[in-house]
Amino acid sequence: MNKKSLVPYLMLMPAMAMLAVFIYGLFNGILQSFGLLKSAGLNKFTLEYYSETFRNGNLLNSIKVSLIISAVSSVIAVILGVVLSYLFCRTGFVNKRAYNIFKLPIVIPHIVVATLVINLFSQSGLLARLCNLLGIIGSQQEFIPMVFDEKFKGVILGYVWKEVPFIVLVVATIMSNIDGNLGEAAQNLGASPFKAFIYVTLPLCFPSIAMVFIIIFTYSFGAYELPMLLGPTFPKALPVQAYIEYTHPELAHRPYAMVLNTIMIVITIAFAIAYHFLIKKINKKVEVRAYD
Amino acid sequence: SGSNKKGAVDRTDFGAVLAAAKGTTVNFYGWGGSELTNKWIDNYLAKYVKENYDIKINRVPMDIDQILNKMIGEKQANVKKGSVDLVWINGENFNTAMKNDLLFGPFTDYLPNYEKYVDVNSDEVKYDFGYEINGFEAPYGKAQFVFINNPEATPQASKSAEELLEYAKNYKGRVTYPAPPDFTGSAFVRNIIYDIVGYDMVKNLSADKEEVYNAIKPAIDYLKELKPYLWKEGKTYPSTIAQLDNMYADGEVIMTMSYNPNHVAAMIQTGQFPESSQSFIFDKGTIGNTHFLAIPANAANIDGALAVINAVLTPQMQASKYVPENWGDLPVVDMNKLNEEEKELFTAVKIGKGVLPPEELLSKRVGELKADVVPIIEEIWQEEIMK
Amino acid sequence: MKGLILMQLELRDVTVSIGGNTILKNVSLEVEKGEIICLLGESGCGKSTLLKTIAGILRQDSGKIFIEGKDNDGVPVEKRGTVIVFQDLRLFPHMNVFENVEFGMKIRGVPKAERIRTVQAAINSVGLSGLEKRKITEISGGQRQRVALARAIVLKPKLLLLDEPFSSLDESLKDAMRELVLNIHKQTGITTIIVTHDKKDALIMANKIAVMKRGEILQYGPAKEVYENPASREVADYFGNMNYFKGKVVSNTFYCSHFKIEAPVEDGTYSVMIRPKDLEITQEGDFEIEDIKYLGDRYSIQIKKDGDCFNILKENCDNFKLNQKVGIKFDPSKIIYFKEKEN
Amino acid sequence: MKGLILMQLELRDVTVSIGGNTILKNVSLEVEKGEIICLLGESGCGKSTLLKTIAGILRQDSGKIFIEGKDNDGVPVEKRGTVIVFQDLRLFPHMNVFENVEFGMKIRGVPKAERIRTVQAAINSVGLSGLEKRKITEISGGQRQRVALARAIVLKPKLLLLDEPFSSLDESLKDAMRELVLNIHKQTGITTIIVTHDKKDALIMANKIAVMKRGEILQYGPAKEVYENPASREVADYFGNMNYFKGKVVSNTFYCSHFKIEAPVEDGTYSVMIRPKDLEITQEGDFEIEDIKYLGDRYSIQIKKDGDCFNILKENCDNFKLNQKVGIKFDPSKIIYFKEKEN
Amino acid sequence: MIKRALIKLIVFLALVSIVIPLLIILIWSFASSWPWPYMMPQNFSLRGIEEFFGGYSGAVNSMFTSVLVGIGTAAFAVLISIPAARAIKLYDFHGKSIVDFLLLLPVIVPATSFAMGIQVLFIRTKLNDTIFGVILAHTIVSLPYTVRIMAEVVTAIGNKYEVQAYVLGANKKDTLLKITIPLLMPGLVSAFSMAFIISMGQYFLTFLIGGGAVVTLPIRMFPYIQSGDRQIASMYSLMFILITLVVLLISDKLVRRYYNFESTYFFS
Ligand SMILES: Nc1ncnc2c1ncn2[C@@H]1O[C@H](COP(=O)(O)OP(=O)(O)OP(=O)(O)O)[C@@H](O)[C@H]1O
Ligand SMILES: Nc1ncnc2c1ncn2[C@@H]1O[C@H](COP(=O)(O)OP(=O)(O)OP(=O)(O)O)[C@@H](O)[C@H]1O
Ligand SMILES: [Mg+2]
Ligand SMILES: [Mg+2]
Repeated sequence: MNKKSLVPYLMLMPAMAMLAVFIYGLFNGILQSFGLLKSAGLNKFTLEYYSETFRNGNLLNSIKVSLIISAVSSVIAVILGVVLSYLFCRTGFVNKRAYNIFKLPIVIPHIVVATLVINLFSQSGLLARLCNLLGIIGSQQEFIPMVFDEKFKGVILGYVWKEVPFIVLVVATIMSNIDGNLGEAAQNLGASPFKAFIYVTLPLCFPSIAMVFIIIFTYSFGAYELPMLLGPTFPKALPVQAYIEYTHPELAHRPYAMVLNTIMIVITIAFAIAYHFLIKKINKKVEVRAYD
Repeated sequence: SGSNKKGAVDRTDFGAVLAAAKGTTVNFYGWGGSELTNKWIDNYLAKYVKENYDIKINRVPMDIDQILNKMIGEKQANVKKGSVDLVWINGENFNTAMKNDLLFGPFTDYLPNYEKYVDVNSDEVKYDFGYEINGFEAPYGKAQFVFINNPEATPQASKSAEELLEYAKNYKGRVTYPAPPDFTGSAFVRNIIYDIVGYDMVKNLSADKEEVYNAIKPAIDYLKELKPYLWKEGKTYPSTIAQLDNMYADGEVIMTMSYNPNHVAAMIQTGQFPESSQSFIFDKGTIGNTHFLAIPANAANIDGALAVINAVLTPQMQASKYVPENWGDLPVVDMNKLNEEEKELFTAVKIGKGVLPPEELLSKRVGELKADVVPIIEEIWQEEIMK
Repeated sequence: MKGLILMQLELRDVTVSIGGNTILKNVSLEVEKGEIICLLGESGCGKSTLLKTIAGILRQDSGKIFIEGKDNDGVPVEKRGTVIVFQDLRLFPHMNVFENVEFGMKIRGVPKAERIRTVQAAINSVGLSGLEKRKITEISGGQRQRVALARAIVLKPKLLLLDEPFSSLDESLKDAMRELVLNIHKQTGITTIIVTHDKKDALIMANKIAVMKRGEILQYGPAKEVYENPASREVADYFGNMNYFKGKVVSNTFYCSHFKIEAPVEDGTYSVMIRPKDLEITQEGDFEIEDIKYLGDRYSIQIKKDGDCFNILKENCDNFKLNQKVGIKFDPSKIIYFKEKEN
Repeated sequence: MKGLILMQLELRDVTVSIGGNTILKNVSLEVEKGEIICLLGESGCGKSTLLKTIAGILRQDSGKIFIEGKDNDGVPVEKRGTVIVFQDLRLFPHMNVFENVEFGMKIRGVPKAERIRTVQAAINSVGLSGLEKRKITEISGGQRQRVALARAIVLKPKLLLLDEPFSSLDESLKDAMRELVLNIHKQTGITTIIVTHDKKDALIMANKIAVMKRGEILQYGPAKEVYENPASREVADYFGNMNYFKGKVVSNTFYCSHFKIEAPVEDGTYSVMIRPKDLEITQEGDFEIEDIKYLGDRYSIQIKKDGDCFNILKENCDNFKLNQKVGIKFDPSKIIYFKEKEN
Repeated sequence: MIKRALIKLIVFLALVSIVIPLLIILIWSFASSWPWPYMMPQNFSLRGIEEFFGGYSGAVNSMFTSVLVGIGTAAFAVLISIPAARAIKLYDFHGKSIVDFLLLLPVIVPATSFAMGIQVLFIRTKLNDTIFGVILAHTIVSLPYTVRIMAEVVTAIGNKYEVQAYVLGANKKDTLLKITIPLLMPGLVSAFSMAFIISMGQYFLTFLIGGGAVVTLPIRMFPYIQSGDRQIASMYSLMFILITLVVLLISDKLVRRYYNFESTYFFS
């Protein structure tokens, strides 16, 4: 393995070309946020749009709301996903045919998920009807508002429904390998199945879990479909706000959208970098593959 | 799309336009959320232009703000042959398009049917939300705001804002309206303003927030009074009219509304609304507007677009559009310009279930506000009512 | 006798099947406290399965397993007091050497001070002091082997189960590890079962040997006895290439095509087994030397007559050459009779 | 001499480094056509690296490799005419037995009829007929080994390179495989280099042995010569535990604390090496028997005096018991002198 | 025993919570009215079927467009990912860790942010409104997934079989076709499936880059979801799910006919 060889760079060329387009897109957006948008007659660098966006009190609220949505949904999804992965491995369910049903939500786009949530959890949804049927509630109003509410319960539910299977798909495979092998070893050394899971299986799955966590976290932070279709009128999640600004018919309004976009980019990349360093640290500890 | 050589066609000769348009495809962009509307375009209009002009219509379902966005993007990149040939537009969006030089025109003079069937001097054809059209748009259809409820479930049909308040008090938590800037929700707020302060007090307002605020203050107070009796105590509102419709269909609320007077018929027909649903309007009237068709400045197939617009303006198309099962959109042709045979096309149309007769609608029809005042009202609503 | 000695481990008619295949068939085994037992048998015969069943990782379909006289049916893995050292070691890659060895004690809640003392002692005793902080990926194969061993012995299990502990080591490392296991056994007296396919392991370390084939124990007894008096050809063959002479015994005389000899067995068809080291060659006879192989400290000589081949191990073979004609000679007390089915 | 015999393989001062570490240092090696060479050496000494370099998988930093007299610098792997059988076999998992063996010939565009004939013959010769259609996962370890071998020999390579071909096999399977390789070699005469760490492999199969340590060849010569006259303690130690007596030679007499003896070497400090099988014990003396191990066909006896331990291999030890006092005896012609550095 | 039953129950509940919402989609596809407080629809109609298969709506065309774009994206993404994954896993080079990080970006940064910035570039390069442009954009957002899946497979098999092929005399081309590709096949199918799923589900990106010229299923479906026509939206969703699964199954079966392997990422 020669470090100076050109071969790997050549092999990476196509992927890098794609990435270049991607990064061009990001930079282009960021430039526009500083008021550099020729076609709208804007070509002076200015922080105007930022200061105005920050002055409008809604921004911090939007960031807060988005962070809460993504943090809560991702944490719930990861916990559920890991627990289910564990149970699925334990019961051998991963090898059953019915397990495939569990992968279905991965295929379903978020806009459809939104309708699912409304069908089930709105005040006239199936769950409310069931409660009504069972006499738990007398009218629709008594059903806890889960959709279009300021706590974004519906949005969170939607994300959880879609993300848990994704986590299971990634984690269960890895987990069943570790659990069958090293988990057995741990039990044999006196650990109960639960302790074996906590001390051995979980730490070894951690890199993959962290990986999916960062993916779903940043995704739910930046996606507008669910909060737009299931969120309340106010407050608005950051991506929804950005989307609304972006679709503002005035071209000169574009920089406002790009300011919000830039803020999202900065926040997500900050998380990604934090993740990258964290995972590097952990990977140094857990070189499962190198060892196998 | 178009294969015609731009500039080579003498558009004052409609025959030449049709010749250039023959065999081309027109990319028709517009809102696509209604099965009926889509179906009418796909099944009637498309068929008509195919048979008569040999033109294909490619309907692209897209919201108008997104369409404008696309046009702006193309302009930003200096695209000469754009992807949009024909666009369904009106009001504020038309204003934006004009301000950004996005539209082709004036073109109405090229259309034989425009002069032939349309009352070119009526305000509704000359102005779009208070903006002068100047031949950059051709009328497509007319709409009017109506309320919808089910008299069998809740007998009272409110004749005014005051009655509506009582109604809401009686059925606490089961009345609401979509949050502006939803198109219908915004219209609802304007209707309330008309009813409380009167159309004349607001129709000449300029786009000055202070001035607007002072003018509509009584209506804002009314909405504040209404708020606690609304669905979820007015803490949140349906974000789209669709959501409100579904809530009405499911019985979660007892009243909905629409900017399409025939909407109720369509919903009853598909079984979504209860059979006994009925539209109603305030005694002081409700807002009506006209929606239009326009051609982007960089359209690749201008001739095709012209031909399609001309087709839209035929009595046949206008009448088939008026049929409730097809769409139920109010016609824009001037009845006085039609011959008997053509008039018969319209009189033969049976209005749908729950729809108010056209005479009542037209007699209680109020004009739209200036387009640039609308966002200011929406902003005020956000600040005063929402928070 | 049986009832008097407390058995550390007793298997009674244990049958195990995996995925519908019966892997172990009515296996019975008794191990006394402090003994070292070696399990021998060809690949796939069920050795690992047996260990896993004893440890509770697999569950038997029928039969009973007693550890220190207690029926272990339903006792979960972690409560059996048995520890396996797996063939593939299964060291925890996210822990260093010390943490690996410490793991079991930590789980048991042993106080920190005691833990550190015990773990350090164990690490020293397997000769790994100084490597405590190393990651598992940073130590060699032989060192890993020792970590796995240390990890098991710190727990002072009732039963230590070693699954082919030396199979992937150099000859010299193997010798050292064997010494290590014996030393540890001497110190701790832990009852130990070792799976191996090296007869040298078995003979050097085991008190008793169990030879398995196709899920059954063919023979179980003291190491030397099993080796010297194999109960069947199958057992004998496991210890290397043997020489067999097929013939008949009629009134206390064994007749075969190469010799006849007095035989202390009843009449019938027999195969007579002579080990390569017990067969000697003489200068005269009608066998021909086919091949001479130099093994370093010995020679392996192959002779042939009438299509029958025989192997002889000799300390030196200065007097013999390829293709030379030779005779054979053996001590009749060293031969073993296996009765064959009459055809 | 050198110039006259055409060498099948010649390495001249080959140096190889990986990731900045020099793995092979100035290795030179000459192999004649038709020879079998065994490479011995402890784990990590560079045996596999050497094979890979010969095959062209790794590139030397300096030095030359000649195959059939042709400089192979820059010749890619697939054009060298060398074939490695890797230790991990690397059978293609998506092909069956037949397809695996066929692969190389197919690649070379050998006509189908001939291909089928050759492949079938090879499969038969390694005793796998009937398993042609089996997937790789459906055959046992020993069978896989043979598929790998067959896959290599059908290509009739100029050089066959076997990397620890028997290391993971049962003793009896190992014997069988050794026979197989020797048979194939007899039939084809392919020049073969075998990496192993089992001296038995080396002594049985090799014409010549090369003993490596830390990237260098310590000794290279005929098998028996290397074993019997190791050039250094390091080489000798590789073949097992030896007995060393440290002492001085003064005017042709070797003095050490346990004995003195006539010595045909110049004055100096020496270690005298006696192999365990060459050391004998007598009934009288002041050594004590520390341990007796039964190895099946031999006994390993450990004796001790003044803290020095020695190993003896004996065919039987009926006359000796643990803790008995004994003396030692040996044939002076069997001992080897290693000169030590003076302190 | 109680514990086992409890675990079984949880697994069952998990399954139910997946199946029920999907069942509702199925029911809604044929329900014309389903008012409060009924647990079952009061009226059924085939309006959804008519809309989708009636021929006028272009839904079937959109379905083909979606599948075309999806397959194009998947093929493209996989082709790019193979060398990239191999470079990362089998070579050591300067900037490896940066590349690793950059390859994660398209999944980290909101697709909308990137799409808004990229639109003008695509318009300028005339990629806008073309299927190829849409495929390109979809490929970018699929790359992090496909590269990672391929990287896992590459790590698992390494390059040892290729070296073996060279040793047996195979040249680069033969080795690629007869050894590398077949061995990577399970990973290829997984990566392909993932990219296909991602492409199928894209709305905003397709809409910005495809304009109206590339009308995929989500583009047709979105207005109905927004306008709240539940029956038609459900029918679109249903068909969307079905067609996605059908394509995935077919590609899996097709590949399995030529290469046998145990399992892939998406199918087990
Ligand atoms: N999970 C399993 N499913 C089905 N069969 C299995 C399983 N595990 C082992 N076997 C079979 O059980 C038999 C015994 O396996 P076991 O691992 O106990 O053999 P072993 O004696 O340890 O062999 P080795 O010396 O190769 O380790 C083998 O024939 C094997 O194929
Ligand atoms: N890819 C590599 N990068 C760095 N060092 C390596 C690499 N491969 C091998 N080495 C080092 O090169 C040395 C020789 O390795 P090689 O595989 O040739 O040993 P070997 O003699 O075959 O050992 P074994 O008997 O264990 O197979 C070892 O010390 C090893 O650590
Ligand atoms: Mg085993
Ligand atoms: Mg090696």
